[in-house]
Amino acid sequence: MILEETYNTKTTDSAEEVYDTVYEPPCTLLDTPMHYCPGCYHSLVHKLMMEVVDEMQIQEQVVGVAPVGCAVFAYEYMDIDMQEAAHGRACAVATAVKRLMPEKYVFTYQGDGDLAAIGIAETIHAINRGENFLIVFVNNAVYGMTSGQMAPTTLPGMLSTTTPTGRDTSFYGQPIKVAELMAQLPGAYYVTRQAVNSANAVRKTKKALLKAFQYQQENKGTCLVEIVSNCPSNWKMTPVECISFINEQMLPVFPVGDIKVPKL
Amino acid sequence: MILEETYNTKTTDSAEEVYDTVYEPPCTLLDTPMHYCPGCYHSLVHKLMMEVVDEMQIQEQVVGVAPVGCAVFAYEYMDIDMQEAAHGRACAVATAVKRLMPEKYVFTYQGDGDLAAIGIAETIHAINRGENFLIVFVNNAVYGMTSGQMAPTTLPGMLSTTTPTGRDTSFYGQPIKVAELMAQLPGAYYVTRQAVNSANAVRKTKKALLKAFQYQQENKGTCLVEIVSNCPSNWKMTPVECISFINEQMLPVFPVGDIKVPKL
Amino acid sequence: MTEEIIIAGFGGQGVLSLGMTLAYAAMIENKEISWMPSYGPEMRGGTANCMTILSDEKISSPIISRFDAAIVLNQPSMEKFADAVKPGGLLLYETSSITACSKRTDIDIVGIPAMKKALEVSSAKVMNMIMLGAYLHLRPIVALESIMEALKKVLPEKYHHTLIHNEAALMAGEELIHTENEGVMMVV
Amino acid sequence: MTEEIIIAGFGGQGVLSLGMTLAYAAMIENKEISWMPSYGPEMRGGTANCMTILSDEKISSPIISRFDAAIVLNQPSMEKFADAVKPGGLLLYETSSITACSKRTDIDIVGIPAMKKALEVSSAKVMNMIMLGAYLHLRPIVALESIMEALKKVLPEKYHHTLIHNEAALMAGEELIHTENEGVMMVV
Amino acid sequence: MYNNATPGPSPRIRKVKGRVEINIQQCKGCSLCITECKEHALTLSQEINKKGYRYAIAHNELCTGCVNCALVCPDAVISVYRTKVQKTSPASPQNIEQP
Amino acid sequence: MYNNATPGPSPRIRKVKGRVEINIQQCKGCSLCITECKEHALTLSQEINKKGYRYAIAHNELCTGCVNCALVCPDAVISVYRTKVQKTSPASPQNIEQP
Amino acid sequence: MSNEIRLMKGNEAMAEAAIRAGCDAYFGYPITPQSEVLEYLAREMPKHGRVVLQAESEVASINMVYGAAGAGFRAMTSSSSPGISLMQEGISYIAGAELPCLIANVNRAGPGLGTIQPGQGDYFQSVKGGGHGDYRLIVLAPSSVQEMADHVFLGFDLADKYRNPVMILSDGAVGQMMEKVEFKPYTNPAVDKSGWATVGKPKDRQRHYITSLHIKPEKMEEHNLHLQEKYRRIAEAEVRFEEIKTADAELLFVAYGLSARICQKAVDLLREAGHKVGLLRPISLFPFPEKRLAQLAGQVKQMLCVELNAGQMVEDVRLAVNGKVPVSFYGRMGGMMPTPESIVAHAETLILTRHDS
Amino acid sequence: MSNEIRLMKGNEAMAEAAIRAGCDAYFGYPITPQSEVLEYLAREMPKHGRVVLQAESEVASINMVYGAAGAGFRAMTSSSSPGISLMQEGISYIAGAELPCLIANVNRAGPGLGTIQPGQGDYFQSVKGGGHGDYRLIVLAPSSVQEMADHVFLGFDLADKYRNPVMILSDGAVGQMMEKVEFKPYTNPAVDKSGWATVGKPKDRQRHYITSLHIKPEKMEEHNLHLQEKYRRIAEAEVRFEEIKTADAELLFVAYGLSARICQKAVDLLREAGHKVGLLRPISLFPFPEKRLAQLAGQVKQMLCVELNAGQMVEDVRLAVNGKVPVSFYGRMGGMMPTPESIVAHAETLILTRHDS
Ligand SMILES: Cc1ncc(C[n+]2csc(CCOP(=O)(O)OP(=O)(O)O)c2C)c(N)n1
Ligand SMILES: Cc1ncc(C[n+]2csc(CCOP(=O)(O)OP(=O)(O)O)c2C)c(N)n1
Ligand code: SF4
Ligand code: SF4
Ligand code: SF4
Ligand code: SF4
Ligand code: SF4
Ligand code: SF4
Ligand SMILES: [Mg+2]
Ligand SMILES: [Mg+2]
Repeated sequence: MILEETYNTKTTDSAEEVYDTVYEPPCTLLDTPMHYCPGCYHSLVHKLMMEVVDEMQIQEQVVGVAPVGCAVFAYEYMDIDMQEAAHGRACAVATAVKRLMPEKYVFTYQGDGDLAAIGIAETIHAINRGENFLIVFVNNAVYGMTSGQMAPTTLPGMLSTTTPTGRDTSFYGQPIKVAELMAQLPGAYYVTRQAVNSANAVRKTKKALLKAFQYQQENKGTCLVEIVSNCPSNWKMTPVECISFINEQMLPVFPVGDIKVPKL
Repeated sequence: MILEETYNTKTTDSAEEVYDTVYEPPCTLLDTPMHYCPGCYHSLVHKLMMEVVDEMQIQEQVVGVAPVGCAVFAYEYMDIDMQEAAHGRACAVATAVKRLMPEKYVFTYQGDGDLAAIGIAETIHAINRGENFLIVFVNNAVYGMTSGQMAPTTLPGMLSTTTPTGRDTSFYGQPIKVAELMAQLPGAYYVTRQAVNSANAVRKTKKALLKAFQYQQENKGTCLVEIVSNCPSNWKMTPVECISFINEQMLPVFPVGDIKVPKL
Repeated sequence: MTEEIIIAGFGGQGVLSLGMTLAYAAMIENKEISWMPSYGPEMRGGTANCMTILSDEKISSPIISRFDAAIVLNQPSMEKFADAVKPGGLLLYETSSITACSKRTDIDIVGIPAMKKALEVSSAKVMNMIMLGAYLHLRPIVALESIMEALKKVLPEKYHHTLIHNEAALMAGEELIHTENEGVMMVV
Repeated sequence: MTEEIIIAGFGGQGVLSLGMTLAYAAMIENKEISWMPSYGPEMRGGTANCMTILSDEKISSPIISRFDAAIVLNQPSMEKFADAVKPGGLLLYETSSITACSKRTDIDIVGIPAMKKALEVSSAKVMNMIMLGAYLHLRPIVALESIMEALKKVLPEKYHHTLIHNEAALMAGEELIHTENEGVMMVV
Repeated sequence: MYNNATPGPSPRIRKVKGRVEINIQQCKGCSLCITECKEHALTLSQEINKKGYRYAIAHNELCTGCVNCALVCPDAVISVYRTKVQKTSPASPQNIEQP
Repeated sequence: MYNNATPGPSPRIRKVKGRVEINIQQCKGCSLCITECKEHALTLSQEINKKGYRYAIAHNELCTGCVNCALVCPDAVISVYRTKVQKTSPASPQNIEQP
Repeated sequence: MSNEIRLMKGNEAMAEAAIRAGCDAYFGYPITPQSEVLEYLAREMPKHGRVVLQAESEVASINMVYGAAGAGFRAMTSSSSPGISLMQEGISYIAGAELPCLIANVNRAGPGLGTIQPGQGDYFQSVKGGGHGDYRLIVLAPSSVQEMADHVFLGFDLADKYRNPVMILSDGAVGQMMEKVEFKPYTNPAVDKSGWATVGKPKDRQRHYITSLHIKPEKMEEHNLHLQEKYRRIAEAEVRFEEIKTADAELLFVAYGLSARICQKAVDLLREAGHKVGLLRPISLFPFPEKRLAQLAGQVKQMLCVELNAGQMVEDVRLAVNGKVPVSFYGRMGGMMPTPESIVAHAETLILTRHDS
Repeated sequence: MSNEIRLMKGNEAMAEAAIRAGCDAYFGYPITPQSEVLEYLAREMPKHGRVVLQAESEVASINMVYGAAGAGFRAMTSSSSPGISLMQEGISYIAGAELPCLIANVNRAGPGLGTIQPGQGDYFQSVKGGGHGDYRLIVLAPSSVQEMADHVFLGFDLADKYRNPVMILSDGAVGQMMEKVEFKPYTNPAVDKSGWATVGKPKDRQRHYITSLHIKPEKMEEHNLHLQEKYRRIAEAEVRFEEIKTADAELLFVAYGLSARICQKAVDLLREAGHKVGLLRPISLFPFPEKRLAQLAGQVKQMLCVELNAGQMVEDVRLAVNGKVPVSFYGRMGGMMPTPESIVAHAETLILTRHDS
């Protein structure tokens, strides 16, 4: 039987009590159902981004740049002005947007294929120039949108449709540690790696995003927030199984924590 | 008056003494006059490369990849098989050549614009995969061939035709320290920075090149030899003035020495 | 003989493999085949379909807009394809997934509770085979043996132990037509 | 009046600025101008040239293969351009740089020791102005005052103190023709 | 609609009471909220919604309003409300004296 | 051709004698060799070669054959030869007894 | 290997054919609707000791192909429209350096990111030269899974024969659909590349270098003339097309690839209705069957091009018939497909109008 | 600013015009023979508070242009052939997303690295679409330094008017040569972009997004139809060409840019010799003056296209005259220039042959 109602709000309580709202989805997240697979963290990160935009009340001042990757439709969900960049070129697009409108908040939202494979040149050069925008880097160790090919961040031994026997590091090298590599560049001001596979991780990630936007306001240079994400469809796991895969397999290679923080 | 003879061999000595040859130009360096400007170190590095090829007797086993840059004509001077790659793509070309002929010695020869601007993606990915070839990186802090535009390695404050008031780091960021950056990648086996602005520097550079080829024979991964070079024409200095410019301005930013050496 | 079929439903319902099984079976029988899937990310959560053409002759267009038969497994597909069935054609659908059915009277419309049956036979995964069994009973364009042969090609080696479930499902599908649709005139 | 000139020599000999000075002078005199340099890395150590056209009318092709006048400053240029001078045209060359001169008899050939003179006047750098002075004496297509005006545009501000050397060189060039080439019939 | 197919453990005594609302038509049944709810206040329906997903359902009597489920819900379909258990709330399963 | 326009300082006593050969037509007159020669055995010609460059000329009586000039010559136009000053070399400026 | 019949996707057939054609190296980057090529080869190539590498981008892919081809190996890449656009500089280099290789474009509908559905909007890019300068790719347009395989063999052979890059221009539908494909035994003609490949210079020969650089205009023009002469030879010898029911046709469809398949059905339907129609299906897009079209222009009353674009090949058809008969165009875009019925309707209007006038 | 006459290189004129046209942002990467554009602007733009940035590559440049144009600013890039090839994906995106911007190609001779000397080998790439999918650039072909400047103003205005990328297709000679250029006062029509530019979303309007993605074929086709309709409007309204002595011409030269200048001289020489010849110089290459050519096909006996390539625009001329008169081609390649005399000789042969027959 298919359920036709929309809200599952009934409780065994009577509804007479006075309840305070403690969490509601951010206003700037549009009501459009997101096309992501069930449990995909792209949706979660979208939500977080919009929470930050809401909290900082910067909807009018923010311009986002969407990648080519599963998040290509980000502009369908975020109620802000956005540009959809060519695969890998988000940082070039954002460079122009920000240089022309230095008073606006600009961010790119990119997957690992987008940022670290085809787009690594644009990423490095933007960061090296210290472009004053935020790069939200969603690392799910796979090409999601094109159905599961190896990404630059695919773990050693990890299966993908283009590494059918697992990533052989003697063939494809080690996964690129984007955050660590980019932190080397003097233009990078704040570089951190976070996760979203638990409520606490989500809280920390949100704090990192908030901080990054604050630095942008202060004109500090490039901020990069890497978010260790998932891809239930191509990892061929349930979203819940992904939680422990992240803890056990991803985080040892991509440890969470701040990699470059402002010297005070 | 224009001199018509070719050799300036006369000495005030009579020629009866028995002289040993202590230096002759390498056989694999073709006799074609090189098109480089007077005093340009590209020619010097070409010569060194060929000395190494001669010494290792690997002319038959070596395939070089020329860049787009002043060294675009490298194949006119080196008596070895070569491919002229598109601007910035030498590492992609070399990847293919080496993977198909793993028993050959393969090297790329690239300028700073070629390797670090347009070609940084191919460079990083080749090194990250640990492609088993040698990258000879000739850093003259400027786009030589196109007449003096800023390169990723142009020094802070340095004049170029595109930074007419000097490179403003708040605008273009700091010069990219290619060797240091690439050394971060696990695929890089041996990374060193050398110079050629004195006979001793030349000796060391040659040793580095020899070492790199030996590692290649041992299948160790990518070797990168950065050579701090000059560009008298676009620096608008005499070659001799360039020597001290290198010592005083370039080397403090790009210090010579090994950056990554094999752990024994 | 040429049979132009559309098979459509949600991504996870085995729509593509249903068509592929038919295609392999036809190959075994030396027929000409063309199997054209919808593809791309809209499959995610959205609908998938495949146009499958079996014929004794060379097939011209692999893309067709009118079908001899439609096998539909969800509501959007019903809406999209019911009208594309040629007059006199067959519309076969899964009843638990589809609430509103086409009202056409110039085609044969057959609904079967394949999902329910699948859970009985083994699991939801064989729902597509129930549909295939039913379809083949209505349109015996390939032999059941060919289908069983074909399944061996469609299923990766490691799933060959499930062949038995698939066979059971095919049978159950045939059965369903017998028992539940006796009133329907078949135009095979 | 249309004068189509080729000026050619080594990269460092001031070939391009010679043509450019002419062009600016012509602009000051409201003439039409087209100045087309050779360009690119082969200039390095190789030869440079510019085709300069001055005219009272609109100029069609900026690229020409036959010239009213050629000013050549090195041997390769002599070899390349001597034959491209139109019959009755002028071939002006620098004697210390060019050992073998064209043997044509249907054009005016004038060689001057501009380099030697330049070193006398101030330095090798004004050699091109010596040539220009000589050329203008033979072909007074623009006024010397316009050339002096033009030099202010061609020379960056910080070199304006050298204007005096350039003027001296121009004069010296004129002079050379007077003294050394009295026998030559001019076809101005 | 409340579905009590998979009831959680019985509610503990607490000072705040939570309540979540779930937009079940947009829920994709990923179960991340369920995993995150330490109170076992969430379960998955047997029914499917229009998109074909089993959806999350709340057992609000167990809910503390800790927000964790909402934080981890990728599709932002959970809202959380909370009330202090100060006033007597008649229909509440437990009536607890204020400390 | 030997050009003595710019003679270096007078030769010192030494055990090895060097000799360099320069392909003056390919020399570009960059002077890097001259700077590198600690013996001041190299100078630049007043004449120009076919390419229009003043070229390096060797004062071999000063040369020790240290190779430095050849190493830094970008255009690879210098060859260096060396002999031990054991045999008497008649035309050599200094005849030195072997130690 | 004796003939072997398999049911495969067009993309898989292309990949399998590459292996059987002795492709030494494949370099590619994922993109829908052709990622199966890379995936198939990633699985199968290592078993044959061949090189397969997922590159960091299409730019890298095409330059890897350059390197491999320059060393004398059979090399290949594949992509789809946006990725092929990124390769244009590299393709121009490969053409300029005369390197034999195979490039497959599984065309999707553009421009820009567009959609991943099938299209034929890259005809101009493939045939006229999307890269800079005067060069030509040999362009093959498979219309079935069988041809997806066949054109790989043919493509490699032509590439080697002429030292020229060959493009297989198919589309998302032909790449994704499954049909039967028969693999016939193939022997690589093994063209001798030892005269130019960069494999290390033995003492007894001149060095080899691969370049597209000719800085002196005289040399560059000479090279251009040489290339043009080669293209002329190709145009002479390598035209390929298929004719269906053209003998008495009064209306001639001209269509390639997927749209030709749809037209074929329309031809059947129109013939059933008594109309004299036929189909010319160019198999090679460069060289284009212009001579045959010019001939047919003497026979048919009109031509109708059907393409999955806004009208591209139709220009080559018009150039070929040079005004002799009217050439009209019918196209769909954006991944939408013309149905055989809509083509029939369109053709019937044309036939009627021509009849009236 | 009152009219101001300056002696400038074509590249500098383009740069100066960009500043005067209110270009907000320039992004570029050095390449001969056009680096002067970047160099000039690097010097001058900051004085006007505009954005100028040397990008890390042409790929980055064109995508920066995308970003700037998408935010509603007048943005520009320039490059030469290989660099323009690298931009093809980006150009297709810009066309798909309907972003107004200016792209200048100072064409050098290819293919590949080729040479840095002038060429017109990128006609097809510019006019037919070097990128994937069905899109059109408005293509302007300056033949003088004056037009190098004028076309920048025109180009920006057309770009804004149609929300379409405009390409200025010149060549190394026009870029490098100096001529007089007059700068007339210019006022930016200041097209309102507030309906789509991404500048931050105020509460009272819908969000704006810039995209070329339309995953659903129905939507994608709709978008394609919209684009095609726009191109039709452009073809209707924006054809530009120059005619020289065509009134009584029996042989018509068709040439653009530099080769038109050379033809002009040939026309003078031929007229002096008593031949009735004229020149049609397309100024806009898309839209192409096909109607006027079709008209002239009713008057002249033949046409001769002169190009610095292997024959590209000649196809558009043939398409325009549709067989009515013979169209021949004369070209040089690789940076070699046809001399007026050689064109004259070629034309005289043609005139004789036609006379004989
Ligand atoms: C030029 C180009 N190459 C390739 C593609 C195909 N493509 C689309 S998304 C994608 C990779 C996406 O992976 P990632 O960036 O990791 O994002 P995810 O989907 O995993 O979030 C690729 C290769 C494309 N659209 N354009
Ligand atoms: C795609 C492309 N972009 C730009 C150019 C022009 N170009 C040629 S060489 C060069 C830069 C050379 O600088 P570098 O690599 O530092 O070499 P150098 O000449 O200094 O040795 C550029 C930009 C080109 N040929 N191709
Ligand atoms: S494919 Fe992976 S990354 Fe893409 S939406 Fe699905 S789960 Fe998320
Ligand atoms: S321009 Fe610079 S790098 Fe190039 S040859 Fe001259 S000195 Fe060397
Ligand atoms: S708010 Fe906390 S207690 Fe309530 S349902 Fe969510 S996770 Fe469970
Ligand atoms: S986390 Fe959200 S989408 Fe997932 S099951 Fe819970 S409510 Fe549904
Ligand atoms: S070998 Fe040594 S001593 Fe002799 S000239 Fe050269 S640098 Fe001077
Ligand atoms: S270093 Fe070489 S090129 Fe330079 S001056 Fe000395 S000999 Fe000549
Ligand atoms: Mg990813
Ligand atoms: Mg450099």
